[in-house]
Amino acid sequence: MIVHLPILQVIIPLMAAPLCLLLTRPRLAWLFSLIASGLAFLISGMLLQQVMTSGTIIYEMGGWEAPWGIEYRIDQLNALLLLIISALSTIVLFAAETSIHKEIPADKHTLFYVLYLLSLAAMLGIVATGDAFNVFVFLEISSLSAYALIALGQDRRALWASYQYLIMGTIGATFILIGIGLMYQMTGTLNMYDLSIRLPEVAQTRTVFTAFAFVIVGICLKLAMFPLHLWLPNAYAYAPSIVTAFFAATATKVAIYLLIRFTFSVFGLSFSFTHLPLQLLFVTLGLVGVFVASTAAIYQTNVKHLFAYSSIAQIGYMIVGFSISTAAGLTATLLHLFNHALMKGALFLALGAVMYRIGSTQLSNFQGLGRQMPVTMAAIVIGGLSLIGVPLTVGFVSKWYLVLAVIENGWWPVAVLILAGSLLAIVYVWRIVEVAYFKPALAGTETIQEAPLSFLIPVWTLVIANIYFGIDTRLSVQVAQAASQSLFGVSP
Amino acid sequence: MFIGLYNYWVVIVLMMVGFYIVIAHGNLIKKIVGLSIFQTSVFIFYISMAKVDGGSAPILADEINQYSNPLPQVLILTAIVVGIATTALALALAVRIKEAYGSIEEDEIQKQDNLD
Amino acid sequence: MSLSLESMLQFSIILPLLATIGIVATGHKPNLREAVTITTSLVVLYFVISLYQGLQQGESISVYWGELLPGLKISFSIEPLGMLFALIASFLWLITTVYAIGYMRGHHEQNQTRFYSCFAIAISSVMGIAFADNLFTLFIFYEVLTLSTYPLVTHAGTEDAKKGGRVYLGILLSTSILFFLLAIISTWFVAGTLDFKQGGVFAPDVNPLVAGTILVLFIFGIGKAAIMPFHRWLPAAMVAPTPVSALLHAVAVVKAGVFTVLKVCVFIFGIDLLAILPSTQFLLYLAGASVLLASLVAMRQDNLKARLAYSTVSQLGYITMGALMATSAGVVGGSMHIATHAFGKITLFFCAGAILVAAHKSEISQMRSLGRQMPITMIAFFIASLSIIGLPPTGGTWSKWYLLMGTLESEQFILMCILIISSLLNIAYLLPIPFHAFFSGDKSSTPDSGIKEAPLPSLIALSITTVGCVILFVYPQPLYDLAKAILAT
Amino acid sequence: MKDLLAVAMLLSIYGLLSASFFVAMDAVDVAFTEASVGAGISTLLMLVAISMTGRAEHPSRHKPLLALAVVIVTGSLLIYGTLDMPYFGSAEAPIHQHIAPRYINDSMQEIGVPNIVTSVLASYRAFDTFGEVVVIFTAGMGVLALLSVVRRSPVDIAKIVLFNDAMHERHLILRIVTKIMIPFILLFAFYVQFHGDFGPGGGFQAGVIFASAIFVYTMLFGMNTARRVINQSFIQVLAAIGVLLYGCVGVVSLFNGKKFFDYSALAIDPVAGQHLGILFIELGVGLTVASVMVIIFFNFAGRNETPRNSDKQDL
Amino acid sequence: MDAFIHISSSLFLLIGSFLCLSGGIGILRFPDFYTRMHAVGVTETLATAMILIGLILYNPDFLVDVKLVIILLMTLFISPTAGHALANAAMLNDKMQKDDNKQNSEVKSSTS
Repeated sequence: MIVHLPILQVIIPLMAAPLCLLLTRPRLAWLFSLIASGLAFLISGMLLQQVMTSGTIIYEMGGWEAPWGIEYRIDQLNALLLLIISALSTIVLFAAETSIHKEIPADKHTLFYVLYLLSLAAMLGIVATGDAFNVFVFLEISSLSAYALIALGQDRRALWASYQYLIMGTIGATFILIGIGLMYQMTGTLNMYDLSIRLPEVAQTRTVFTAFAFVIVGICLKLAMFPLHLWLPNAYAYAPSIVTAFFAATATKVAIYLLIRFTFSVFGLSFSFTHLPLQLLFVTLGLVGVFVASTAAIYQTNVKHLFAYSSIAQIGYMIVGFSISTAAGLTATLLHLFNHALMKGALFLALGAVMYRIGSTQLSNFQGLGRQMPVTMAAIVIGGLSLIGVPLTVGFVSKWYLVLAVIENGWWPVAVLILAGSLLAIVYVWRIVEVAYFKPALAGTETIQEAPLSFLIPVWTLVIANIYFGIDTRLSVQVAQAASQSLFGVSP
Repeated sequence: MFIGLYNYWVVIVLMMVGFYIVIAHGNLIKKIVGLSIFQTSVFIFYISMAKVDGGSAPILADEINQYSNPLPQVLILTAIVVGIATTALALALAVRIKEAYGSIEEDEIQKQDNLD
Repeated sequence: MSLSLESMLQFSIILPLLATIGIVATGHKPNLREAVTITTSLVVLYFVISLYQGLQQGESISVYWGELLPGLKISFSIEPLGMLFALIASFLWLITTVYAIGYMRGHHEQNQTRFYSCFAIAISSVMGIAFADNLFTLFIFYEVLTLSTYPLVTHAGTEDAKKGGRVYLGILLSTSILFFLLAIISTWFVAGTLDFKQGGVFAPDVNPLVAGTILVLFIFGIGKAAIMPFHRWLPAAMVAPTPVSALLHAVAVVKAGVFTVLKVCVFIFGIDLLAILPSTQFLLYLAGASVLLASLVAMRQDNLKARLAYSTVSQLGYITMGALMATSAGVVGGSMHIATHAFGKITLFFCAGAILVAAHKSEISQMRSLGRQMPITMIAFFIASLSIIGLPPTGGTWSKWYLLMGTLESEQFILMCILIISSLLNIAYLLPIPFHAFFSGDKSSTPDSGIKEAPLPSLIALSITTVGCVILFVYPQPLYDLAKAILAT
Repeated sequence: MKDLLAVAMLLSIYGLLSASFFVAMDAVDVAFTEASVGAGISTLLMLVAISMTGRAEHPSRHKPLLALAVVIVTGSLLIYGTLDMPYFGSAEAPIHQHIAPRYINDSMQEIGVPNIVTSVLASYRAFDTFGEVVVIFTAGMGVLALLSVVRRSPVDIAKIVLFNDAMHERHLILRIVTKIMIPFILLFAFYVQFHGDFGPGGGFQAGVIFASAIFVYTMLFGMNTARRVINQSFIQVLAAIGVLLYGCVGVVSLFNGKKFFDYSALAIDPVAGQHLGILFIELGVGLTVASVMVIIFFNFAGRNETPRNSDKQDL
Repeated sequence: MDAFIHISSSLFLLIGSFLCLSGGIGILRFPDFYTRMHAVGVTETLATAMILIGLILYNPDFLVDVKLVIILLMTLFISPTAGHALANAAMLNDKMQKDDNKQNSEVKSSTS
């Protein structure tokens, strides 16, 4: 069975979804999806362990060898992503049962779990596959389930946000399809590894430039990078809090994985960064994104909007790390990817707990929450601190590597800007702390008591993970460095 | 040079028409129509790649030796299904938005959003 | 119980943390909670003294906790400067706990459990800073200190407590993240290591421009040393209850800042490199300016605690100048000044607190005829101000003496004038208070009978620290040996 | 074009035209799918949606210039990209050199199915088609999640009979014709399903045709009668079973020690195994597509009834 | 013999296409809906039938001929029904319009 691990990773949640539909009672569906997600997490752990020991794993689908059939190619980069996605989904699923009671009508709970499993399987599929067109198909599955899940939100604006996300997402996906088509036309193959071998010969032609441009723009639309981020705040703010927690921690990460995979593995480092002024473009867009999103976050009244904008800012950091295009830069991006998933998972789950108790995440009814829901507020504070990058938290580790990579590259002003960006983070995190701890509780809110246990366990596992990986960074740093070495040394 | 690539340019014009409709029009249903035109034109682009002069449909028959390339056709089969899935979901959303907001014009919805 | 020195070192850091758990556990029974704090402070003091004896016998003690990031270790070791700081901090923690019991009870402050637990965390991070073996560990405990003192500063929970807290945290966190972290990373990048090494970590051929900018980043980064542009958090933090401002802002937080400046100058740059850096001169004048301006502003403050805060800013300027003078006398003067200023300032804060509790007066103008009602407090106030000014019967004289020797050694005559003028200014803003209290007893206002001496535990703490100031003058030898040993080893 | 109904009609004509493009370019399978799906189902869904959201379109056209600029930029980038492309229909283009020859020459020996598209679709790139089936399944679940309405009032039989008779005299001819036609449509759907190996056809087209037969029946005989003939929950189960059937074919080959979706594990002789595998795959696909299309249509139409509750049953 | 078949099939195709053309012109020229309906309904069925017969004659392979015959039967069956359905719906639609304006006119007359 060990040989079949890569495909089992995707197939178990994928097959679990239709099975889940057959179960009538939502509680049974919840347990079933929890088991499926737990199994996926287990497998990703074993895969990571296997990859770290014996290098890249190749799994041909249907027994046909690479360019003819579809193959799965798992190297350190995929294994890290697989681990993050399955871990986050399992933890978020813990709190799903109680949270959706308050936010989704009763008859749609089983459907919620089916769509949740489908989007999980699709993301695992995107990350694991080694075939360009297969990426498009699974990208489409994850986006479709995302649109449906976001539209389940209570507020009528969730529908409008989901519609805008659909339009932007489909345009992005079609751009990627055009890009893949152009690449296929010039090289005749769809397999990523095969592409990376055959592309250099045709690299100078104009078609390959356009293919590269379209793929990158398509991915950036999915990534919600600065100029193309308009759909993200509404989509994350009005979706049910479990959906926001899950997508905030994983959806953008998958898009960044795609960006890294296409620029480094498929198009090759030399092509991506020398011909086009990509490096300069991405650094400026990243930094502008950080500042614009952080200032926007400061003026938000809804805390979910606030953290959604801060997610865009953190993505800006990853883009800056990515644009340094050295091994250290890539390690910094991968680390920040890993850490940001932990941070945002904890924060949005804690917001889910607040939403469960109070019914809305407006900043005004956060008043006096420090006393009424001390444990949840403590989780939000620690999450906020790790967002700022205080030592002994996970944020500090990624900030340390990012600034180190930037300085090694000689960009001193960029280093100062990155640190100034985290100052803005202090402002918007402290706005919440001040409202929660210093303002007296509102009149009718004495009855609010602490969030139920089913929320506290996942929130606090993520918070402890936030601190643990801030101290014992062996796992995250080792895998990140191995992944960036493998991308820079010899392409997989 | 002109004759050989003429086909692709027509497809690109079609793509841009679809793209324009999606961006310019406020009506949600119009946007979905634009989106499906945009996707169908991408399908035509793929298929026009696969055509070989004098080749016949990729069904093995003894007397034919020249076949068109089957691979893009397989990709397009998947893409059509993806296209219809997105259109179905988009229409479902449009119906729900009509019920929730009472209109499917982008600016009216935006106005109602800014109110509350 | 013959604990090995290494485990003592570790325990001196971990014990206060355990104490926090103990304090929180016994939260509802005040007496038990106070007993836990006092016993822990005693045990920690015992450990530190035994470590001091170990150091005297020349044993080198170092402990390695773990590797946070590849190449960045969390490790501790004993060296004279750290030992000096740890001694002061642990001794004064004991005294302030005694004082706080009296103050808190007298002033009926609420949620005292949170107060004591944050206090213990702050002290454990101070110990961590004192014994840190490399810049990375020091930075971690530096940040933990800032975060643990935030709840103390905003203890009152009122509107202006929140504003004070916002300024406090805003400046400290932003300077530490923006400049300090950048400086550490660039040192790590340029020098390759962050461990403190005698005579500096940078390679001799490092180009002075880069090292200069890193020095500027360090000095601005260490917001806790309250150099002029970033000093505003100290007066803003006066909104906290007096024991907080006593220990933290006279001893722990502020001294941690200045201690880090000294450590960076001596162990990262090294005296000889410091002398040739272009930016040292500019920073020296900046420190001098902060000394003079702070003293001038202190004179106009009517609130006693605000005046003391600005005087702390100016005294810190002395120590930073001592560090930056890049002469052995300057460093010795600076480190001795840490000790003398600690004892002097903490007594002044205790008196301010006692006056507040007993006479409910915080403005200097109201304290005209307090001499008769609160004799002990006023005498203590007088002696402590002598120590701050640097007059003979108190320890302050020695440290100011060596600072002056330092300026002579490095021919910085302008600095010498600054030192002398600021000492005069100290007299101007400190001595009038006890003077009015005793001698301007205008008959008209009948002594309002209600005021009697401060509660007993505060008085005990008060007198111990005053005696401390005098002892430092009479028997400065151990302090001097420690200061001398910094540069020797 | 202000009237959306006209737009929907034009879209279906556009679908048919693009289907004829595909026929001209030898993509017979794709033409079949485009005609049935692109022209048929999408127009039908569009009409249902328009009937619920109103036909008129407000003339406000906002930010046309910005849209024009973006379109021109992307268009010129694309045109710039086409300059180095191999000529249309040229045989020596790279895509004909690299992978295609193997499909064309060896697929007969390896899989034994004359229609290469089906062999590639079902065997070489079986995982893509599995993804496709899951896409359809997701769309079905998404529409269900959005539009499914909890059935409150139990539908009493008498009301339906009365409703049928009222309807009868108005659509007499149509009813008679459809009564005759429906069996042929279903027959044709099964023909297409199992004919996929030899000529154009396969799971998707068969599923869609099957579903269109059901739509015709529902449109003419009213929702309630149709809902009594095909009950909702059974259709959802059917959709799940279709996907599971497809997946289990892969899992079976896993258990027999071969890689996922390797049909040679299904029978002793590998080529027979391929046939068996493709048969089951096509069945799974057909089942899923048919049931999902029915789900989508029933939910759309169901949504239409509840708000207005009038007995006007043009749908 | 086959020459004769060739001529007749091409003849059929010609007539079929001519009918299609006339149907098209019919749609454009005729004034209102129903006349256009008539033009299309009639010509379309006949034209497709003609073309199909032409194809059957033209094509030697028996299997294809069977398929063509089935298609012929189907179209003969479906297109008139489609025409009927369209006309029926249009008529229904007009009737409702007339009722509405009848009601408004009554209302107007009663109020005026």
